[in-house]
Amino acid sequence: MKTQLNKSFEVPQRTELVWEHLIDPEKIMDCVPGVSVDEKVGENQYKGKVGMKFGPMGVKYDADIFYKEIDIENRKIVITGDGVDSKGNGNAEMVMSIDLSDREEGGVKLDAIMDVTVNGKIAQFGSRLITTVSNQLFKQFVSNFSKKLAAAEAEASV
Amino acid sequence: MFSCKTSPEVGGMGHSVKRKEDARFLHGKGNYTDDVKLPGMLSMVMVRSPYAYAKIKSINKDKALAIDGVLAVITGEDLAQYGLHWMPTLLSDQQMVLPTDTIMHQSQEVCAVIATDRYIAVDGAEAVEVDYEPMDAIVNPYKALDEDAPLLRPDKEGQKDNQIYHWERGDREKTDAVIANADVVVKERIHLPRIHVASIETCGCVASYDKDTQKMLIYLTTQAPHAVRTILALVAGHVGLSEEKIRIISPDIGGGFGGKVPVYPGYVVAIAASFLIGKPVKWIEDRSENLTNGFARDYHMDCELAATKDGKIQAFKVSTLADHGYTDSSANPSKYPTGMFSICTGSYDYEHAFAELDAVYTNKAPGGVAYRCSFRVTEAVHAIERMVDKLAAEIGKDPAQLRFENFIKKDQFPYASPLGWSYDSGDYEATLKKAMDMLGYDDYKKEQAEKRAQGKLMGIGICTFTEVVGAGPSKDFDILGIAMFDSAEIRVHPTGKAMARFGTKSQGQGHETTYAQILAEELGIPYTDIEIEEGDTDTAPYGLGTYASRSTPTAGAAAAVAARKLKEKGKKIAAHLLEVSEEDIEWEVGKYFVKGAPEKSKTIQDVAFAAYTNIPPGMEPGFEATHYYDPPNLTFPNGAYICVVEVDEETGAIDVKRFVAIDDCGNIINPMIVEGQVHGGLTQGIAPAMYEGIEYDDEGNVLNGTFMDYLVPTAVESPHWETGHTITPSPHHPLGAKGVAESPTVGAPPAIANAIIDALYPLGIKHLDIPITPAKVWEAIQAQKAKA
Amino acid sequence: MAKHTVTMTINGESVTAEVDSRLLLVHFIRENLDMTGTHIGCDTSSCGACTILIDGKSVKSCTYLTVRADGANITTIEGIAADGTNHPLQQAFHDQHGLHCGFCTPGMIMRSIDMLENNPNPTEEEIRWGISGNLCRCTGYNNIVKSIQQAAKEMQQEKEPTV
Amino acid sequence: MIPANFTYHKATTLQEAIALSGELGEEAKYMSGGHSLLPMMKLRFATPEHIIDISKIQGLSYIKEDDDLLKIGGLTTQTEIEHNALLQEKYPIFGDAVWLTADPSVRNCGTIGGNIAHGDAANDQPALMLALRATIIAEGTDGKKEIPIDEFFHGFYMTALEQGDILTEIQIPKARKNSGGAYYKMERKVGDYATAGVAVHIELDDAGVCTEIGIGLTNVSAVPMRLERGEAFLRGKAVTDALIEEVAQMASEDCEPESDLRGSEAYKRSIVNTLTKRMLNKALERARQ
Repeated sequence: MKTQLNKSFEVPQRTELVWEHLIDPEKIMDCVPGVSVDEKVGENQYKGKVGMKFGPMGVKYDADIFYKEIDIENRKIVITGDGVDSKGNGNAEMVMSIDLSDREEGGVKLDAIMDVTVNGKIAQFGSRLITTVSNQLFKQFVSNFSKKLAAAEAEASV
Repeated sequence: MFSCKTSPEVGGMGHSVKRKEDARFLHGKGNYTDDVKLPGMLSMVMVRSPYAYAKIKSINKDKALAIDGVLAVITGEDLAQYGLHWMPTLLSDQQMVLPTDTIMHQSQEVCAVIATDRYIAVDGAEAVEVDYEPMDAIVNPYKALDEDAPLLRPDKEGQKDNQIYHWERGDREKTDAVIANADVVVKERIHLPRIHVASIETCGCVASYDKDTQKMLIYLTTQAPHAVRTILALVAGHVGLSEEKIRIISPDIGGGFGGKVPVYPGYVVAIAASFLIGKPVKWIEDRSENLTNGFARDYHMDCELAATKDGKIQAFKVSTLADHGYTDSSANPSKYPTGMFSICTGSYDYEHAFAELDAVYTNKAPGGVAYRCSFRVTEAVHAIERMVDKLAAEIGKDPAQLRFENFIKKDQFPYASPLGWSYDSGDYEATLKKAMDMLGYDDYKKEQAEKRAQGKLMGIGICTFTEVVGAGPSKDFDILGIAMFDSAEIRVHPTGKAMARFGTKSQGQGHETTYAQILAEELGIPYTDIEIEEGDTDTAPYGLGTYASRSTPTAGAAAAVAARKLKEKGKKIAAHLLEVSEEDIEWEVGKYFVKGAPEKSKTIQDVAFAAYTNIPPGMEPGFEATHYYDPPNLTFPNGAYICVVEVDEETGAIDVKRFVAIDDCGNIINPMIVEGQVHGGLTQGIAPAMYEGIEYDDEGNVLNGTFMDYLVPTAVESPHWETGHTITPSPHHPLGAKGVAESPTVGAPPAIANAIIDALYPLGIKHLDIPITPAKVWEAIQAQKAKA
Repeated sequence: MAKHTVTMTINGESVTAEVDSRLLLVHFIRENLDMTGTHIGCDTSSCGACTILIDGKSVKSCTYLTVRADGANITTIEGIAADGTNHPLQQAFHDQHGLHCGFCTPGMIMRSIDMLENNPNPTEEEIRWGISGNLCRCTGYNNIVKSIQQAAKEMQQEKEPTV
Repeated sequence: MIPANFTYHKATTLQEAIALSGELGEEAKYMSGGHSLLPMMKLRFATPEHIIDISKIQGLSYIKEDDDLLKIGGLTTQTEIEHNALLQEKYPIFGDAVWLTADPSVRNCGTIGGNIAHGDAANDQPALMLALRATIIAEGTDGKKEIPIDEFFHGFYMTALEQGDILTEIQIPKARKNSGGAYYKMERKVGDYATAGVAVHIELDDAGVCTEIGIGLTNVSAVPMRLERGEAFLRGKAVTDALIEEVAQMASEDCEPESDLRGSEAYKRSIVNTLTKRMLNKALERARQ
């Protein structure tokens, strides 16, 4: 089952700081609830885990994370994440592209497009949840990412 | 109307006697497959694929086998050692029992876990580690025919694309020519969605192999125990399971509807497991396994109906794309890959028709079962009945009037249809007239005009269908070469009580009552004195089973003919007892008497006793008869259904206000049971019309694989059905009966669809595919508004 | 895996057993007690084939842990009438042809007992909503409604004091 | 469908349940009616290691008016709510909702506390609680807490309840004179989760001016949703058809439904619009009686 989320959000920090966070898997993945990066397995390729809990419900994926595109000139990245349910109940694929653009009034606008494909048990029995959950995760990501940037900025200014 | 020949106590044809089978069900003593418990019985649970299309890279059993109580994990590789990993389908295709390399649909069996109980088996199934390599699934059947579509079945020799076969019937050129020159041609692409029979009991079996006697006893949820036994012997004969060593018992069945005709992989694996382990193995599907395996319908039909400007139908053409999933396991007679689809010319008299069909493979579950339908009749009727309504709307003629003007007339029977059927009998005008009277058609037409003037949406929908059931005559109908006769074996005991056995198998139709009534009618033995038995291949005579409304047309006829054989023998005995010549003996229900001296008589019970105690010299003792009935033709039940709906324009909500169903199923054995069958079929008709449809996403995930999302109607969605009958006996059936249970499933969906579309017609909506949900209605209304 | 000793009354008889935490009541009744009149149709508490009475209330036993029934008074289809006799609902389902394959019937009857207890004289609409958690695939419900109407009438007459 | 192994614990008092939860930690879940949690466990979406059965706790099943409040115990079943004379007479919105919730056998088990605490925007009671401005009373390791309903729903299946907290009571301002509520949901068939649902509670003064209004929406956002804009718009005004149209429009704009098997986003917005109108009218009618 496929779902696409288009979201734009703004942060007050400067482009370089935002860009630096975007291309660092440790930093960006830290902002996605339940995601951990375990090891680097190649150029722009990482292995990690995704564990999500919603009340009593939980899913766990073993994930391959890949920076498919890092376009410094256009300030654009494309990250793919392929996760396989650790109990063999299916998989999830995510392609997220983020475009940065400077705002006239300062700060950066991030335009994100996230395509999520879910197969297996969750698609079968939890289809009413997928878009809702994806949206919620995205909201949390935005909130965490913004906080992380703010903290980094504060630290840098100390 | 039909008048009863027997007293209510004897309970022959026409009596609404209460069902003999009820007591055990009412007291919780029915014996369904899951109720079977054998000593040492093990439980089997399937590991199923989360993907629609994938390579299996590896299967690791270790963690599962480490669980206390898990005894075995059986994979395709394991079965391949015995050549049991593939099995043939009824239509010369082959289906995986368990895969060795490729998964072809979501929820396909991957391997089986055998454990000491179901709980442990489920844990074991979760512990099996399967490494898959997912591939892009083909879900859309039109895309399956694209030139660059991957070949789904490279295992089939000579298979170059995803087309399974092309089939056609009728005269294409003449039909095209008539359509090209007609005043009016209406066209539509009509989809009948993939649905599931969803009987409340799922499928399952208990297989029990005795290594000492080498007998395989199988309790099986099957509508066709004999046919399944033969198929099993053909598939597994090489490992020692020959036909005489296999005993299939089809115990009580919790609804079949065609879904319990196929041989599912789970059966074969359980049988193999029991064979290998030497202990009984039970396998029962859960609901999701049931809903995601097997299907019915799924025809995409491009229809064209041509007529003169005043509405005389001239030609019908339909080109169909049939989505069969990954293998063609349709449960059809072997020579009829599209079943009886060519009945699609309907109840109307015209000369030219052409039907063609292309069947394709996709990454979906196989099935194509005849869901409460005589092999694709539902699809055929939907096509013609939607098109007739569309024609009526197009030329502005009342749809009832249009039908009256086109009906095959009473005196045209037997009627040779343009696609090759010989309709046996019917009085279509009388049937529609009766339905209109019962509804108050004219009053509703007036009400509709008033409501439309107020901007309210009200619709009246008609369906006047002709079915073709009772497969069938052996010259045309067989399953894997076995002619589609059916059988009855009667034993009258010395005390005049009887038992009879049949090759069919009731799944709620009430055979234990109706067959007894047929014998009561013929022999005059009270129906309460006759025990009926079906479903045990060791004891019942060979028969092809119960589906496609064939029990009454075939086994019911066999019962009558067998009883008549008995009566002939009885006549000789009576003559002997009454000391007159056989020519002087006459019969009236229940007794023989001397012509001209009715006081000199012997009851059937007297004669039965004599058959064991005082037989004429030279006669073989006993009072038994068997008959295998090979019908000379099919029977053609028909009916007229009318539905009235109101639609809430704001929400799309549909309220079915009335539904009147008049059926003509020939002579009626038990009116109460016939009415009950019609009610049930009608609810199974409103189901796909408004609620049910298996939904796949583009990746091949089934999105509604539980009863939380697969919307089987409850008593609230099901309207209060109003039913009635006309009776035109079948001229060739010994009892004049035709079969009824499937008519309502066939006739209701187009009647409901026609009603809803009629309601929406003022808004410019001319067609909607079923299921017509409020959301779909609302979207259609918005689309019209956007156009305006 | 924790074991629990549970004691309950089933159809008037006291039963004590040791069960796992996760054992579903429907399996306990069917497998441990060999009373197979209670059926499994959907596993998701949608179809009602497994309906029984717990302390007089209809409950879907596929979605109920056996351990939670410790101390409860349970009635199944096997326990609503003495052997060889019919509860008014059983009689009515027979009289009105309210069953075909019989698979949903026990659940349907157990649900109806609870419904008629709370609403002895229901309208057709109330009956339809009252059995809306019980699916029947065979009958089309018309005759089930009629069966419940007949039983309601008889059960009310039974309750009225005879003069 | 069979749940994974877990250990069952029965609590007979609130204190015992809370202590158990404290002891067993994150992997312990409370079960009251079990009709939300057990299906998830059978599908193995939820695999808690411990289940603490709170259904046997005495004294948490009641419906009463107390001072200015209607109080409903957390373990009160949907069936008890359905048949309660006080609710039938003075709070008909509960009857509207319960009638459409699941089916009678499920309602025999399902509790109002469970329906709310599960945190599913598709459940029916949350929208009522929003409309009625309920306060949720919970007890946990750190004692008793009162949570205004607007602070209760945090996210998908997530609420203000922390590990160990049990929803013990719902408090709702007592029905005033000239007040009325109504609930309806579109459902694909009876007992289904809502395609969309709307709960309205309205209070009028003697002149017919709206003094208080609550509008809660079911299953059209990640969490049960209050239509704040519509409430603020109507409060203090004499309600007219034109105003109702405007509020319905706001409802369809402000909700955040997703397309799924129940219908497209546009369809759901339209349903919210229609139901908001219909429920406002029905609530008004009841308030004016």
